[in-house]
Formats: sequence, C-alpha cells, structure tokens
Amino acid sequence: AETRVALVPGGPHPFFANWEGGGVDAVKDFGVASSDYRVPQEWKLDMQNKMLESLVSQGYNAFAVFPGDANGTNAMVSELKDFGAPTVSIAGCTQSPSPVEFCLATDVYKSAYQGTMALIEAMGNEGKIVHETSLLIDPNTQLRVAAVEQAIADAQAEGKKVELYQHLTDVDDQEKADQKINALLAGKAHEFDGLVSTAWVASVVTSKALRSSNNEDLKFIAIDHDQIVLDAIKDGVIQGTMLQNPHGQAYIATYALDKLLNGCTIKADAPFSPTPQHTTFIDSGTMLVTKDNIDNWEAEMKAVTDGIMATFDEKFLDCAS
Amino acid sequence: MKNDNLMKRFLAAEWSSLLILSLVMMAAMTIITPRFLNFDNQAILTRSLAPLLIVAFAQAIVIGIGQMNLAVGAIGGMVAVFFGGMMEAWGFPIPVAIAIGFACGVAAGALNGAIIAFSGINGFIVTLATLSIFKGLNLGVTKSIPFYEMPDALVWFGEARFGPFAAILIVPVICVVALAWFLKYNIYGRQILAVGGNAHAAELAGISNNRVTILAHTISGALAGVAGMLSVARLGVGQPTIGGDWLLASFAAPVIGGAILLGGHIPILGTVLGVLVIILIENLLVLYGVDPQYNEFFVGALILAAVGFNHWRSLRAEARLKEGKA
Amino acid sequence: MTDVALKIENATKRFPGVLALDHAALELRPGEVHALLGENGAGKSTLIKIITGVHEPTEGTVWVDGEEVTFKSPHDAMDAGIGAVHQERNLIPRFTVAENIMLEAVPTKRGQVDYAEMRRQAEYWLSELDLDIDPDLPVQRLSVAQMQLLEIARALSLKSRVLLLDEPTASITEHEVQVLFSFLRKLKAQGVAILFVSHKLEEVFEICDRVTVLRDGKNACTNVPISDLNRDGVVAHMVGRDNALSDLGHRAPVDAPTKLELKDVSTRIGHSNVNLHAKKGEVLGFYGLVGAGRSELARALIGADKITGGQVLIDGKEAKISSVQDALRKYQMGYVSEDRKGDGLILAHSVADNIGVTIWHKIAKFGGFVTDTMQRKSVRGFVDRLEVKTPSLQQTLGNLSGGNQQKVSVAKWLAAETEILIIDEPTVGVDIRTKGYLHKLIWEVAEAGVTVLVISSDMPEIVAVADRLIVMNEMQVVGDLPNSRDYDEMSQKIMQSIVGASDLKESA
Amino acid sequence: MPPRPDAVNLNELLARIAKSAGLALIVGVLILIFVYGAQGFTSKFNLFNLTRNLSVAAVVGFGMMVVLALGHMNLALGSTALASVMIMGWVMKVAALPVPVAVGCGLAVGSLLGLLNGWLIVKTKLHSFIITLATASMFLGLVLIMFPGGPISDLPREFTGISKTRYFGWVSGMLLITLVAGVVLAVMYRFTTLGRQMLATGANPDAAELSGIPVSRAILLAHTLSGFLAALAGVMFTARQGSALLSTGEDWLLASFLAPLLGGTLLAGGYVSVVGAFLGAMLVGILQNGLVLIGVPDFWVEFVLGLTLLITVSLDRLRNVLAARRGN
Ligand SMILES: Nc1ncnc2c1ncn2[C@@H]1O[C@H](COP(=O)(O)OP(=O)(O)OP(=O)(O)O)[C@@H](O)[C@H]1O
Ligand SMILES: Nc1ncnc2c1ncn2[C@@H]1O[C@H](COP(=O)(O)OP(=O)(O)OP(=O)(O)O)[C@@H](O)[C@H]1O
Ligand SMILES: [Mg+2]
Ligand SMILES: [Mg+2]
Repeated sequence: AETRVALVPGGPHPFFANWEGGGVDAVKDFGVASSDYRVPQEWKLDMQNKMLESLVSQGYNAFAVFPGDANGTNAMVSELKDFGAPTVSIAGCTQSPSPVEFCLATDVYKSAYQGTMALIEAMGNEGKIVHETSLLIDPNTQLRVAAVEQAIADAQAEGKKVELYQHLTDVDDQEKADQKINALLAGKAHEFDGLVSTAWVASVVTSKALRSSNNEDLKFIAIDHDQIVLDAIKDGVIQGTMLQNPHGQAYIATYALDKLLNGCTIKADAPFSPTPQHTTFIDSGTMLVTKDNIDNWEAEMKAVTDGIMATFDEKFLDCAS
Repeated sequence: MKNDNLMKRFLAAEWSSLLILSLVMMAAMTIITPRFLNFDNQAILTRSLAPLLIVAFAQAIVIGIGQMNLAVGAIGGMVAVFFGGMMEAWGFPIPVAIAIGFACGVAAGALNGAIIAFSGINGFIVTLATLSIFKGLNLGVTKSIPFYEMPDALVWFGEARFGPFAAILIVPVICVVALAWFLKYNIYGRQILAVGGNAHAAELAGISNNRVTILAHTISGALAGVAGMLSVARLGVGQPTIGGDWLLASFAAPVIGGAILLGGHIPILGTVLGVLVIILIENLLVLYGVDPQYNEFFVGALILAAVGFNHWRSLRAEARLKEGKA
Repeated sequence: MTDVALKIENATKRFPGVLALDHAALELRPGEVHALLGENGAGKSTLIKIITGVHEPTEGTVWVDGEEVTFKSPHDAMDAGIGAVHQERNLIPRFTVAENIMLEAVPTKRGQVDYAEMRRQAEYWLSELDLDIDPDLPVQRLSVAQMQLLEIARALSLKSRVLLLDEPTASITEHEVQVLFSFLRKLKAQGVAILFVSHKLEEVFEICDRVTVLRDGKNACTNVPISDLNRDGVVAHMVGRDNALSDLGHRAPVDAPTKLELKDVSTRIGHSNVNLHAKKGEVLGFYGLVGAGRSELARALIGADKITGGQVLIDGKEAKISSVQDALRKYQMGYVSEDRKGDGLILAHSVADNIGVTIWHKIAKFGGFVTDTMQRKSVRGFVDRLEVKTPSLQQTLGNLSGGNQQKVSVAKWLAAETEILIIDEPTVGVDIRTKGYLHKLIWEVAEAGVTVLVISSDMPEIVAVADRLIVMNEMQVVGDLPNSRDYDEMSQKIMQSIVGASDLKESA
Repeated sequence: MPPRPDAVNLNELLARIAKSAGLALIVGVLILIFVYGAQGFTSKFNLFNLTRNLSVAAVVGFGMMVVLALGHMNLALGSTALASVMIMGWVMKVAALPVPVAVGCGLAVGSLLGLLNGWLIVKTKLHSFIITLATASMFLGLVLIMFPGGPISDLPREFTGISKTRYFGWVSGMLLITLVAGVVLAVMYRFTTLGRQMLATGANPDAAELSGIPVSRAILLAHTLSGFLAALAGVMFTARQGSALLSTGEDWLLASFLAPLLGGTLLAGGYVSVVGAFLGAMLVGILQNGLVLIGVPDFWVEFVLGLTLLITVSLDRLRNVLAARRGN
C-alpha cells in the first residue's frame, strides 16, 4: 500500500518547523508516497486527538506524533493501532507501557544533564545555578528537574562548589517568561552565577535579557536553535545551547513507518535504550553548540542522523521479505 | 479636623484599599529582597506592567457598556505580527508600521462593534468567533514562526529606561490619561457610560446604542493593537503568541479594580491598581522563590484576598454612609 | 403657521398576538394640554412610543407642523422638538442627578463636558419643580417618586415644543402635582403643546383642554374639548358600557385581636422608635410625603432590610424575621413592591411565572414538581379576577401595559394567601375602573381576616380605603388617626400631623 | 375582552420550538454539506469519534449553562474537573477501590468544589466571575500540590471501556450519559420548583428575593450542580484518555460558554435552553471536524472556523428577525 505519513506536533511551535523538511527529504530519498507536516491549531491534547482522528478519516495510514500528553496520547495511539496505522512518537515520548512502535526523541534527561554540566564548566566549577523549565503539568519537566539536580550532585561529588539556587517553572509563555525572568535577574542576579534552560521560550527570553543587561558574570546554557539564541552564542553573550534534532526525527520516522507498513516489524530484541519514561526509546541525538561549532552545527547534526540511519535496519527492523 | 476629613475621603475612595494592598506587598518584597526597590528592578516591573495596563483598559472600555471583548488577545497578537512582519519582510519604517498597525487594531475593533450592533448577536459570541478569525489570520500568516529582525530603534525603546521607569511605560500613561479624560469630559465618553448604565434609557435619551457599541469596540481594538505593538517592542520579537495569555488578566484587573460586569462604570485608578496587584503577586512569588507547586494556589488566594479586602471596605463605606444619613 | 403642532392618523401597531393600536388618531395644538385617556392596555403608551420613534408603527402617519415626518429613533423625535416622559423610569442609576437631567443636552465648553454649567442648569430645573435634591447625588439613591420628578425635570429641560407626558403623576403626591401643574400652565402660555396621560380624572379636569379617549386601541372620542364632557361621560367612553363605577360601600371599624405590633422599632436606614399596631382583618393606611420612609419601613418588616432595635410582635409573640422567605413561610407576610420594574416583578418571565412565584412550593407535587398546566390552573383565577389584559398566560410580562403589570404584581401576592399583606402604592398606573375594583378587593381580603397595610401617596385613595391611618414624616410616625372617610376632614388632619411634626422639629 | 388566558397558544408553542429549530436546521445543513463534501466524514470511525467528542463538549456546556441560568459564571469549571478526576484516579489506582466508588468520589469532589464556589459567592456577595477566577487558580494549585507525581495512568479497562462502547458501530455510548444529563436538566428547569427558582433568581434577583424565593439556596445548588457536571465531563474525558491527566479541563473555558450561548441561553441569566446547548456543542463539534476533512489547510482552520461560526450564527439571527417580521 502507499504510505501516507502524517507528522503531527503537539501544536504550533517553531521547534517543529524543521520536521517538514525532514519529511520532504525522506519522501525524496526513500520514495515514500507522502510525509506531511500537519499541525493542530492549538496546544492542547484534545485538539491534537481530533486532528489525528480526522487524519485517519482523510486516509493517512502512518503517524509520527509528538505526544500532546505522555499518558493521554497512549489512548489515542492504541486507537490508531486498532485501525492498522503504525505510530511512533517523536521529539517526545509517551509513557510506557505504550502502543507506539518506538520513541525517537532527544533524551531529555541526558540533554538536561549535559547542559548543566556544560554550565558548571563555564562557571568555572563553582557557584549557584538557576534552572528554567516549562509547565509543571508537562511530565518531562520532572525528568529535567531530576537531571539538573543529579548533575549538580555529581559535580559536588567531584568536589566542585556548585549548588542549585532555584527552579523557575511555568515560563512557556513569552510574555510571562519575560516578566518572571527579568524580575529574577533584576532582583536576585547577584545571588546566583549561572542559568540553564530546558525550555525554548525561557532560552530565548534569557538570551535577550542577558544581552541587554550586559551582565558578563552570569553564564547561560540554553536549549534549541531559536535565532536569538544562536546569535547570542555567536556574539558571546551566552555560552551555549543544547541542540535537538527535529529534522532527523522526521526523516528517520518517515523511513521507519514506511518499512513498518510494508511488512517489517520491530525486532523483539532491538537494542533500545530505555529511559525512566519509555522503554522502546531511540536517542535522536543531542549536541552542545558553543561559539566553536556555531557555524556548522547543521552539518554535524546531519552526521548524527546519518549515524542512526546507517545501523537502523540492522538494529531495529525485522523484514520478512 | 481637616486631615481627618481627607483621611475619610481617601478611605471612601474605591481604590484606596487596593493602594494599601499594593503598598503592603511592595513592603513585603522589600523586606524579602532589599534589592526590590532598585531602579533596575522597578524598571523591570514597570516594563511588564506596560502592555498589560493597556490590555486591561481595552477590556474595561467594553465592560463599560456591559459587554465583553474576548478578542483582545487575538487582536493584539494579529497586530503584533503584522507590525513585525511589515518591518522585517517589507522593511517599512517604524512610524509607518505603527500607523498601519494602529489602523489594523481600529479596523478589527470596529468590525467587532459593527457586527454586534447590526446583527444583534450577543457580543460574547461575536468576539469569540472573531477571536478565531484574528488568531487564525495570525497563525496562517506566520505559521507560528516569529519575525525576528526588529529595527534597533524599536528594540532600544523596548529596553530603555529612565531611572526606575521603563521607557515603554510612557505609552500606557498616555493611553490611560487620554481615556480618563475621554470618559469624564467627552460627550462620547459619557455616552459609553450612559449606555452601560442603562441602555434603554440612553436610547430614549437619543443616544444611539449601535454607535456607542461600535465606538467602544473600536477603542478596545485600538488599545489592544497598541498593546500588541508595545509587546513587540518589549520582547524585541514579532511573536505570534503575543496576546495568547491576556484574556483572564484583562478581566481580572478591571474587576479587581471595581468595574461592574453589567456595565456603566469604568474605574480608572482601580484598574491601574488592579494590574499592579496582579503583577506584584507574580513578582512576589518569583522573588520569594515559592515552591512552584504552590504558585498557582497563592495566585488564586491572593486575588481572592485582594478583592475581598476591597469589597469589605466598600461595604463598610456604604454602611457608614447610611448611618451617617440617619 | 398652522394651529396643529402634531398630528397622528391611522396609527396601528400590531405585536405578536396583540393589536395594540387600531387606526388611532390625535392632534395636539400649541398652548393646549391634551388628555389621552383609556383603560389599562388601551394603547396610550404605545401611541406615545410610536410618535417618539421608539416603536416602528405597523401603519400610520405623523405630521409635525403640517409636515409629514418619520422618526426612526428617539433621537429623530428629539431633533424635531418632541420631548417625552415615558411611563417606565428611564434613568442612568450611576449618573448623578445633574447628569441625568442634562443627559440629552450635555453642556460643553471647548469640546469638554462643562460640569459646572451642567450643575447650574440642573439646579435651575430642580428648583423650578420645587425639588430639594442634591444634584451631585447618584440617581440610584433616590426614591421612586423622586426619580419620577427627575424625569419630568429632564423632559422640561429640553424646552421642546411638544411635550408628551405618560402618567407623570402616577407616583407623586398632591403637592408635587400642583407644582407640576403650575409649571405646565407656564408652558401652555409659551405655546407648548402638551399631551398628558393620567388615570386620575380630577387632574384631567383641572389642567386639560381637550380629550382623546382610546378603547382597545381605537378612538372612542377624538380631540373633544373638555367643556363638552363630564366625568361620567369620560368614563363611559373609556369603559364602553354603562356599568361604570360601583361604589365602595361601607365598612365598619374592625374589632379583632391585634395581629401585628411594632414596639420602638428602629432600622438601619434611620427609622427610630416606630410604634404601631394593626388588628386582624384591619386595613391600615400609611400616608406620608415623598421620602417619608414608609416603603423602607415595610422592607425592614419583611426582612429585606435590617431592623436594628425594638420588637416586632405577630400574634403577640416576638417575630424573628431574617429574610423575606422567613416572612412568607413562617409568618405568612407578603409585600407588594412599589417598584415593579426594579424588584417587584420579573419582566422577562411570563405572566404565569410571575404570579406563580409565591406559590410554587405550595402547588408542587412529589417534592418539587410543577408543570405549566398545574401553575396555570392555580394562577388563572387571579388573572381573570383582576382582568389582566394579556393574550395568554405565557405572555412575557414586560410586554404588558404598565397598569396590567401592576395588576399582576398584586395578583401574585393575593395568590400567596398571606395573613399580613403590605401593599405599596397599590394602584400606580391603574385605570379608574380597576382602581375601584382593587379597593374592593382589599376590603374583601381584609374581610377574610387578612391584615392589610396599604401604603399610598394618593390621599383620596388612602382615605377611601383605610380603616385607620398612620401618618409618617422623616422616618417617624407622626400620627395615628381613626379614619372617618370624610376626605376634607381627613386631609386636613393628615396635613396637620405632618406640619405639626416639622414645626416641632424646627422649634427644637 | 381578554382572550381565554389559558388557551394553549399554538403560536407560542411553535415559537418555542422554532427557537431551537433554527439552530437544528443549520446543523442539519452543515451535516449535509460535510456528508457530500468532506471525504471520510461518514466513516464509522469518524462518526464514532465525533459523537464521543460531542458528548463531552455538551456536558461541559451544561456545566456552564446551569450557572448562566443565574446570570453567574463558573471560570473554575476546568479546574474543578481536574481536581475531580485526579482524586478519582487516585481512588481507582492507588487506593484500588472499585470503579463505581472512584467515579462516585470524583463526582462528589466536583459537587463539593462547586458548593464551595456557591458558598463564597453567597457569603461575600462578590461577582461569581472574580470568585471563580480565584478558585480556578486555587483548585489547580491544590492539585499540583497534592499530585507532585503528575498524571495517574493505566486506569482499569472496566473504566476506560465507558468510552469504547458503541451502538450501531458509530454512536458513542457516552452520548447516552449526555442525553440523560440533558433530559434531567430539561425536566428540572421546566417542571420543578427548584429550576424555576433558579431562573427567577437569574432574571431578577431582587424580585426573586422579595417574592420569598430562597435565593441563596438557589445559588448554592446551581453552583453545586455546575461542579457536578464539570466532574462528570471530566470523568468522561478521562475515560477517553485512559488516564487522569493534569491537562484535564485546561482549555474548556471558552467552549463551555460557546455551546449554551449559541443555543440561546442568556448571559444575563433567567433563560436557558438545554436542547440549544446540545445543538450548540454539536455545531462547534461538527464544524471543527468537518473543516479539517474538507481540506482547509491546518494553519487556516482556526480562521475558517471563526468565519463559518459567524456566518452560521448570523443566518440563524436573520431567520429569527425574518420570522418576527412575518409575525407582525
Ligand atoms: N412590546 C410589546 N409586545 C407585545 N405587546 C405589547 C408590547 N407593548 C405593549 N403591548 C400590548 O399593547 C397593548 C397596549 O399597551 P399600552 O402600554 O399602550 O397600554 P396603555 O394604554 O399605556 O395602558 P396603561 O394604562 O396600563 O399604561 C397592551 O395590550 C399591551 O399588552
Ligand atoms: N438604598 C437606600 N440607601 C439610602 N437611602 C435610601 C435608600 N432607599 C431609599 N432611601 C431614602 O430613604 C428615604 C425614604 O424612602 P421611602 O421610599 O421609604 O419613602 P416613602 O415614604 O415610601 O416615599 P416614596 O416612596 O413616595 O418616595 C428617601 O429619602 C430615600 O431617598
Ligand atoms: Mg401605559
Ligand atoms: Mg414608597
């Protein structure tokens, strides 16, 4: 049958824009019938579910989904499965046990851990750290909080004089983030030494705030590839950002879904790298971008994708024919 | 004796308890972090105050005629991305972009008002529908990707400050003063309040309810548009998400300040203080480092306390008035 | 110049289910007061609303100064020099007295509202009407009567050439009526054409020059000089049959145990040391000038306001009333509000629901089930008895004529079958036939053992109806008079009580 | 002389039916358009999902409608649902009590929170808007404090099964719950003292008070009912999602107003239409579903949705105006 893949994010957000290219490239490279980027109108589970339902009605037969809710999306996926449509979760994982074929995403725990470690290094191995993260009701928030705390604990174990100052949550809305982060910087900047962000919006707002405050004492490791963040790294305003691999996620997912629809299955003994959240997890890659590699991160990221692709069939797929 | 009178009059004013409340909160914050009173911090505070102030009045003017404008955020967001887009994609100079952006806000508001006036459909439904339309335009145009390249002058304006005041505060100050004058000393302003107070009576007095509806919504749209553009200046980015979060605060501030949802009364100082209280509550929680899990709870509790306090005072004042009459 | 200021012909207005006006006609001349009469629901207010552009007529033509005009909105009518006081109160509660008076003609200076000038003009109109109200007071603090006077002041301030007054005297007392009349005479002299609607025929004969009577939306007589008519003639035109008015008859003083007693009652509003009592089956009248505090006392009695001191005894036992519900359920006490638009009736609901509201808990079956049919059954009798003019029981109450709304307001409390009934201004806006009928009804109810407290600003009414009279002034009882039912004698005694009390106060 | 006042007036009866008939007609036309114009609209899969979504949306609408009857609002509808389903999930999963007990607990929590809203409104005499705005935050906050571990997933099949039942292969079983709730509400407003008291309170609180209606009790009960319905909607939503989610009710606010208002319920209070609220939910649900199927580009769906909504409402309005003219 023709494979018609739908790439469905949780809602409109610039992070996912690179999926579109990933899907298009996969269609070109692997001869898949189509791989379309379809966006729910709003960031809410209900909207996403309705979108998925209507996509089935429109004839899509394979899905790569960013779970609008790690638990809630499972129910939807099992219905897609009942309908005979293979589904993978990308960019974020569902909660296991889960009916998705696999989850291809950034290891948020690893990314937050590495980001915090990078920050500690940038701070010269001492000082207090603020962690900015997203909504409390987002389950990944818990993982990120844990990762940051673990990284700090590990650093302390190595004798570094670092400690956690505060978790600042609920900074997903641009205007709210602007107010909260600026209030924190203005009121208490002298009481801590570095910030690590695990949320897109907070990264953007903090990069801007640091640029305008000219506060060279504060170190900052952001997340994702917003232009403002990248520019801030180029100009040395902030120290780095943890990149994710949205293009690769869509690219690999399209490829795999096509295979799954055409007779392949996921190997029973596939070498997944389970996370606390998800058992059939595949790391889509993450990398730290600093001033040093700011100009060729796209190529480096492509290499990561190619690395996963090179061994994908062999590691994960069981194709009868 | 005279002081006594002054004190009494102060206490009888509907905004007095809110003022006391904000002062108490500021004092609390100064104790928690002495740096709170820093010019730096004050500038940050006034900076986040600025767009919300305008938003609150965009809603207040419609509440004044006993209606609601659910589309304030959507208009703000739409104007914001048009404004950003004109400067980034078409390279329009700032004044031209401002003028066109303002016109967009006016047009959007006038559209709301005209539909409500001429169709007779409930304003709630109309503005809910246009909310979708304006937000849809925003999404359709931007595909949710922001406009980044804002002119330096605008970014500078968004960040500049004079002493403890953010430069952008000048915009809401002008808006609020103009609105206060308009509502008190302009015939059309009085007509808005008259229609809100008793639409039928106003109609019989020869005031066209339709015209007033259109006027109030147009002003609302214009203010929402200004708030949208101001947010672009403040954030330095033409964000499609601007306005997404305005709705509740836009109601909360005037209502905390003493506005009546049935219409007929727009508390100017009350609304300003209402915005201040909301911002202070959020700042207090950040500065106090309240465990994030408790955050939401305290926001609710503090709003309740603020309103309860204000209401208690007005009841007291009312009772005293009655007794005094006896 | 023609000698007709305003003319309307073929005026027809059809509401769903109702033909309110049926080819009615009328003409107003400069310098004349023209009476528009008719029973409740005859179409008087509708005619005025058509002239002023509030309602679009189904048919009909209006001429002003001989020129045909069409008014699309009240604004147009105002521009053409037509001012009106409508039957229902139409004020902006939060605006001050001055602002309300000057609502149509806001004085401005350099584009700004000129508050000083506004106040000055408002004060002028207030003093013209001999009204002692602070122009800076918000209107929501005024009593119903004060509001009515305010509306008159507002219409006068327009200095219109045609002035339409729909029952301007319905809820004001004799004194204010006289002030108003002397002012109307002044306007007459200036050549203003005035239309005057009233159910009080004495007033009509006192001030009017011509009469038009409507009956069921049609002209029963048109533009007839008043000199050609007498009281009976007018009534015959209105009623359309001869069984016009029956006499109230006689009623012996009541000798029964005391039902309700107030001992040194004081309230939050300012009543102090109010002492009075009412017997079972007695009709106790309350008279007082505007703002005397009668309505407020009644509200306190039924638990809608706070009693701060003293005792209320019902059947000799101290009554504890903390809510209207208490009053109704525990003590079978009800209150017919004077403000039917404000808190008396639910205008948006049906006639049946408005009457049924006090008895739902009684007629409900199986612990709370009420159907429209059950309700209709219980309610129909009252509607028939009071001859409420409505196309059906499901008609929205707000669509009824003012007088008919008043009947519903009384019917609702008759339905409640209370033991103590307080009726505040029972016949505001009610036509003379129904008025007589209502008076009779009050007696009937009393005869059945109900203690009726009647508050009225209409002295003839109170003298005709009450067994005994309580006179109030400035929140105090200043007289407790047995009623001889002789109008001249009683009116003198009443005024003496009031004046005497004020004198006492002044000399103190 | 006055016509027989109790003659059952055929015109009025027709008028009452016609009020909802306009909306019903529009919904019917929309269905026709989508049946022929939107590929996949009539598939059993789609219809099943449509009826399922609609069932929840209608109950949410009812939850707002019962306070709108008073002229009040309940901005805490979503948070109430959240608190109810989290506690229900806890009882079901952690305390491992039988499903009916857990559902009962959830509904009880919702009712209690509603009662709390009502009590605060009666005691403080503040506008319901501001009270429920504050309690919305507080309920959400309490849930975050009580459930730091986040959602409760993997609810028993016995429970999630509620959302999977279907009749004729395409009608969701949940529709039955909604219909029962609707009928009960309709009976309450038309045939009980309580319902009438609530409407009278909404239309004119002062007059209701002066007529001896227990206004405070009516307010308390209406808000309790609103809390109950919020919880019921939450339970249905949760059955569908398979887990008690922290995002429950997050975005119900505007939709909850939209359904009853489209159906003719007055924002000012005093009049409700249960059938109308159901049709309103249907209109929105069908539009959302059909517009995507008909091929409107994703980023423009929101725009087209608003536009069609406006057009349909205007058509209904136009029909009413024309009907009134004809009555003249
Ligand atoms: N908006 C309306 N809708 C339906 N019927 C109406 C409406 N307004 C008035 N009516 C009906 O029209 C008829 C005439 O009413 P109108 O108010 O003109 O009487 P009126 O002569 O002023 O009586 P009253 O002395 O009681 O004030 C009444 O039967 C009334 O029920
Ligand atoms: N809510 C209120 N608060 C303060 N004062 C009030 C209030 N309501 C009425 N008053 C004032 O109390 C006084 C007594 O009014 P009340 O209505 O009892 O008089 P009344 O004897 O019934 O006369 P009438 O109804 O003819 O004016 C009036 O001066 C009125 O302005
Ligand atoms: Mg009338
Ligand atoms: Mg009175």
